[in-house]
Amino acid sequence: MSGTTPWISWTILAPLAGATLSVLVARRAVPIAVIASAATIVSVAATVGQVASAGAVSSAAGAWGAPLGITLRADGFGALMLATFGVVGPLVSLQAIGRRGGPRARRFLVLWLFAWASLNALALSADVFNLYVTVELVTLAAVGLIVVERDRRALAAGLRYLLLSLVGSLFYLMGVALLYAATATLDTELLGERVTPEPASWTALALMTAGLCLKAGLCPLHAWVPPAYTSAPPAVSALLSGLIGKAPYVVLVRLWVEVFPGSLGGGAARLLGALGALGIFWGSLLALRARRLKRVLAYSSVAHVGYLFLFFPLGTAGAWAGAAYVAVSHAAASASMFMAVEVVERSVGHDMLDATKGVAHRRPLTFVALGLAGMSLMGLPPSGGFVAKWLLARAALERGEWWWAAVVIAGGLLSAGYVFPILRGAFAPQRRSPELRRAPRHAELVSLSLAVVALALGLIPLRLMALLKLAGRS
Amino acid sequence: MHELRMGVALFLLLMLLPGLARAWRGPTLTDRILVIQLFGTCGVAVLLLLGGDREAAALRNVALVFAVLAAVTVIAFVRFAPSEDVR
Amino acid sequence: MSVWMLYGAAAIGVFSAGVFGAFGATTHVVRRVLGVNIMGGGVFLLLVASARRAPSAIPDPVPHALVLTGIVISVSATALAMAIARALSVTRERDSPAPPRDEPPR
Amino acid sequence: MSLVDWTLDGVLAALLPLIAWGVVTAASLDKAIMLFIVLGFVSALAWARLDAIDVALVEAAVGSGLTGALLLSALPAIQPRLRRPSSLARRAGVGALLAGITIWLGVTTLRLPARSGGLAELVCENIEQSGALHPITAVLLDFRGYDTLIEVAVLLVASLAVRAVQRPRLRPGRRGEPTSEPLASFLNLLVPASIVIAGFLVWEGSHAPGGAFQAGSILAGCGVSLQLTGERPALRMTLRVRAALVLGLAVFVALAGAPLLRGHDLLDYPRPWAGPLVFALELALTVSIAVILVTFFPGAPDRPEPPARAADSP
Repeated sequence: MSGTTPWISWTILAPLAGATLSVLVARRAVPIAVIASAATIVSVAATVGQVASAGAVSSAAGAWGAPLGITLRADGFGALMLATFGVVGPLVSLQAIGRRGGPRARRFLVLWLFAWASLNALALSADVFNLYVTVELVTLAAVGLIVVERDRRALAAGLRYLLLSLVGSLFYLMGVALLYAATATLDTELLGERVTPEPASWTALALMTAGLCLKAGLCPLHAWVPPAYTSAPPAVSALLSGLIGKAPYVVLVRLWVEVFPGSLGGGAARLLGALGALGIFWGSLLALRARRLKRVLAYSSVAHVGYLFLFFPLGTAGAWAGAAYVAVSHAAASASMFMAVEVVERSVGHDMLDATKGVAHRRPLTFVALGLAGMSLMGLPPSGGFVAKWLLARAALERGEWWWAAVVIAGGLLSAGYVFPILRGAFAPQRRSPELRRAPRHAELVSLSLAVVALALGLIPLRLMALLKLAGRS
Repeated sequence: MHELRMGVALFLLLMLLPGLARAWRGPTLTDRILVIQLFGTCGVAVLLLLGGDREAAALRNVALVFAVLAAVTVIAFVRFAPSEDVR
Repeated sequence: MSVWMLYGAAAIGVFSAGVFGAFGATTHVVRRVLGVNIMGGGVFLLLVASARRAPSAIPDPVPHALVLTGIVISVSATALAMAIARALSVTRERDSPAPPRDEPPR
Repeated sequence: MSLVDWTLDGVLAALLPLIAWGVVTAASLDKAIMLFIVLGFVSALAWARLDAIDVALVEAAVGSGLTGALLLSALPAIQPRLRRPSSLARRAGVGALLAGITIWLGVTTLRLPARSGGLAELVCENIEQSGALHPITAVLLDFRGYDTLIEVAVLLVASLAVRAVQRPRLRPGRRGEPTSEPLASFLNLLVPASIVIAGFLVWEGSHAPGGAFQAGSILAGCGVSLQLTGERPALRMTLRVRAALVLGLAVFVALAGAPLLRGHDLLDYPRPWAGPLVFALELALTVSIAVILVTFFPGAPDRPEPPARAADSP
């Protein structure tokens, strides 16, 4: 790849270098993290620009190239995920910088930089074993983030998440072993050419899919999700639900679209779709019954993972655009909601559903953020969530499979059922103004900016769609 | 020569089975530590036998590492295992 | 039948035992971690066994390198799991006033 | 292949799943852990039989030795909450599922192509241009060096996370009981021997089985022994220790980033320098891996907290 600047590699090396340095110079961790984040954002923006103007960009690590070496490849999908990580992640991490760099904030920043590097690496990797290694880095960094406050419930949730994740990874790795034994390559593109319909490949696909579904929290394998998302610090929950939870899905899509394109829309894909639909209903029902704001958001994340899986049975370009849009808009909306809940919890002292009472008047920014992000979660126009669901439903109707569209619409109605109570509490008339504690101002601003991003995704969908089409698949 | 070495290696490997039975039945921590020691020593011997022929002389290095780390394991076992088990 | 098949079959047996340890046996943290490590051992054995199918004298070095990477990763994960387990046991109920809503993995 | 060879392989291949099964069904945890360590020994023999000498080295050091010690490290803390078997229905369900998976995977494995060179030939063709003459080192640090870069990051993240969850008051090293005479003399022997062996293994790595991970884990084994016996306190996060922790990753990131500045791909070592660069990288990695592995262990064995009764009673 001579001639063009290798921005694609810097998106991984810049956060890694920043993380390394801030471990070494712990006292200056915050400024180092800020500089590294800025460098990473520039690299991400440049990579996305290259992809938008010239199509897929790639770089062969060590100049070896497949099958001997590992290739980094940014296609439309990769660029889209890079952009998502690069917008939502730094915004969420701002809250740690706002805390003036206590030891917790330093730990958070270092682990986040590692997580960011691994997420970017995951979005760019075109090698099934390298994907395993990056997924493990994502997992360990995520567990580190969950347990960073050493709270007992967070420790228990982190341990559970770690163990289940490891089991999932090993199923995936077993699949990698079978694929390599059958085809002597690990590169996704070469695998796509060499994989033949034989027992080893199907077994590999099944093992890898099962492992990744466990890690993605697809219903009924979602039991680890609520404890992890509710006991971690809010900023970590925002990262987990918004970004890190999407990582296994990215790998899964690479697998199904690039390595096994023939299986999209088939029986196994329909099973995944059905589990997705189950997740939409079950997650939404549990969210309806939940009494704590964080639980509502955690179950809502389970439901949104379900939408992502509707892509597999449909398998069309339209469905793909819809699923990718769900991923991006949920990342922004969910992170915004978690940050807003942080403000509410800090102001009121708890996160029960009625905690939002009085927030509308005293914390208008947070209320606006809750409203805008809630619109996106519900799929009301003109939000990113609306475009996502509309694309999915349209793709289903185009294929004549109306039941998937019905699932999408029913899921939207159910989500209205659990988002409205959050907002309604804020409108409730109050005899006397409740005593509010000081809440972090920057968390309010972060939450609002993320909510605006979620909304903007619905207003400027065409440019993103152009990026998606460049993927040139499905 | 190869046959002889492999034969001896096999014999040593089979001799581990009673050790395994002792490990399974215990009942005391001391039994288990001794089994680990036995496996360490036997492992070194088998590795040396395997490394004796072929071009796999590097197996002797493995035997070396084996010998060092088996000691670490024993130390860890003595340190961490529940003390009430030592009878 | 060749040697690699012998070890390949053994690898699957080891992997299954590991799955049982991770999911089915007593639900204790250390047992689960043991199960996960054994699952990994099964996968590694399959990789190394399949590398032995090479017609030449030298086995395929790539799976060996993958296994080395895999072993190091599973040690890292094991270390983190054990550290959290130790921290949990030290933290006891005393440190968290409210009873835990989510049961720790047993 | 003679009959003796076949029998040897057969016994090893039969022992592995048997011992693995023993680990997951053993009635007590210390028995399970001990069998796990034994499993490590037996797998090291299997790696040796399969000509995977590097894997055998790492397995002997990291796989069974340090992992076994790690599992043991949690034992005193968790011991009280032992032996809660899961329900019979769950066991039966998992058992049936497992039988299915085993047969299915077994059949699939046996139907893999019987002869396949994999990438062996390609590795041999390109090894002259790589930074090492030993194929596995070449794959680890050159052909698939990017994997190893991420893997070193995994190690460092695990180390940071372990430090983060350790209770602050457990961090300063507590000196254990006085070391007994034979143990002391053993340690006196162990330290210099480990350093020599580690140096030898790094050197070997450039042309024969060996390398940073093997050497690093030997050093770590020595460090852990000193720490467990109370000879040395647990590592404190001084600047020197932090520098040692990040050295490997820092050198790796620098080696990955430097070619980018010259318009090449990442990790594209300037070819005449590939050998020395890879060797320098190995040295840096050895230091970091040794220190990181030591940080995985608690300073001294955690004892469970004294029962809270003492504090509660008036």
